Amino acid sequence: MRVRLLYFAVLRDITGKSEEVIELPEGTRAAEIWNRLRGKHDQLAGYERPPMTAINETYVSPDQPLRDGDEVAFIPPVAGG
Amino acid sequence: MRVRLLYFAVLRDITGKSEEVIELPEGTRAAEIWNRLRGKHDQLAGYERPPMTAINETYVSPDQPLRDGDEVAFIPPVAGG
Amino acid sequence: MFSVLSVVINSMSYLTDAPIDSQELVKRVMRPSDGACVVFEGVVRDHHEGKKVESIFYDAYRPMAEKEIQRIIDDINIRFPQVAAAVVHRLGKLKVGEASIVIACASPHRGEAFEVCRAIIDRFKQTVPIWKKERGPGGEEWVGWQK
Amino acid sequence: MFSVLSVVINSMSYLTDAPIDSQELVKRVMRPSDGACVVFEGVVRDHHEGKKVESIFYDAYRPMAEKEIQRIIDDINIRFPQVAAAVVHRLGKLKVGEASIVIACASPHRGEAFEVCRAIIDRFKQTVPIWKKERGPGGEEWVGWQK
Repeated sequence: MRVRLLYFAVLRDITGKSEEVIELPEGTRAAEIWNRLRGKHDQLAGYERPPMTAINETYVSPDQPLRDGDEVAFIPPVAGG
Repeated sequence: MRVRLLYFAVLRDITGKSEEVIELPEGTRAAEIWNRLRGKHDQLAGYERPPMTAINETYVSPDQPLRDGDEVAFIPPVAGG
Repeated sequence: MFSVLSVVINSMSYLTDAPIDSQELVKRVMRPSDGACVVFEGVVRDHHEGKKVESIFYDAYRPMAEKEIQRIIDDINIRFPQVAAAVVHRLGKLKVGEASIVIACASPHRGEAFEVCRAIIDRFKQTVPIWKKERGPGGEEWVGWQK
Repeated sequence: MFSVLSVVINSMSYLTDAPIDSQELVKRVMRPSDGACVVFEGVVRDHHEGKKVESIFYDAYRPMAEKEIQRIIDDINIRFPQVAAAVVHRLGKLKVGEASIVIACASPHRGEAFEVCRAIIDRFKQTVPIWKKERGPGGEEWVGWQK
């Protein structure tokens, strides 16, 4: 399956991109994608648990299995207002 | 002694004036002036205790003795804001 | 013997006979260190205790009202030194939708700005010698005075 | 397969790239039956946790932020049906003194207007996917992210 990953704020700075489409085995969870990111980027190594996770613009558990076509965003600590 | 009485809002409507200077025995209290007003104006008859009382633009007890030159105002229920 | 006319010496008065410019009040209180501004506007509404209201006439014991408002501001300045507050109350005849009072409170953080804005309007309504006469289809009435 | 571009269908968006007109927000919420309007302005201040701040860059997950704000407004409408609330958050680079968010709440009585205004900003800061990068003499930093 394919999911679209969106990167915002500090995560955009760290990954150097605002989004990418990745190929994953059926049923992969957002938490597993987070672990891949941690492996790639030293600045994330200390963050064992992902920040808040959104699938298709809604907050969900990072352990929810993903489906083909999902849009996944890890939400760093928000600071609006 | 002489004191100046100020009438505001409903009291101005009832007395038909906004102020007057009256001659009183030394040591008269605002509460006594209130009683005189009640005697004169039927609409005030039911109000045994005066409303809040101000002497020289400061809230005081209506039982405080007045002094020559004082400016006395009975303050009907306030409704600012 | 009697003060001829009580004049507000400060150039800044808390009372006005003209429409209130709330933006001007916000500008007056905001400092570069402020992260929050809370503004309260009291507005003439079209009803009161089940009766229709068309306009309100606000009357005041002006010099005493100025002093009472100053007292409220002074107390706030002591209790909340980090908050800057401004207050203006309008007098005269106001139509539905017009602001009778505007209070602006600026502070580095929002908590005190909310708290102070609420405290000022609550206390204002208890002690400041201002009165209102409501006019509606049924005639006029001074609010708060039981006939 | 993927939504091409998330477009806010409503003509009314909760996000803007331009300075916020708080007077326009007040006008939008006020009804003739309202006696109170409480406005909260969040403003860029010149300091944060002891550091000097010169400007802030606000970023957002725009379509999700719009939805989250709508969710906050919907909840408020259910809990406080008598209150009318409007919210606008600005994005992009803001200087000290500029408003990042304005919330206007109108109600027949002041109690709920204060309560709702406070509830909206408190919840906004917890869930709406908006981020800020502070710029000061020491460089730039995403607020809330521990390095």
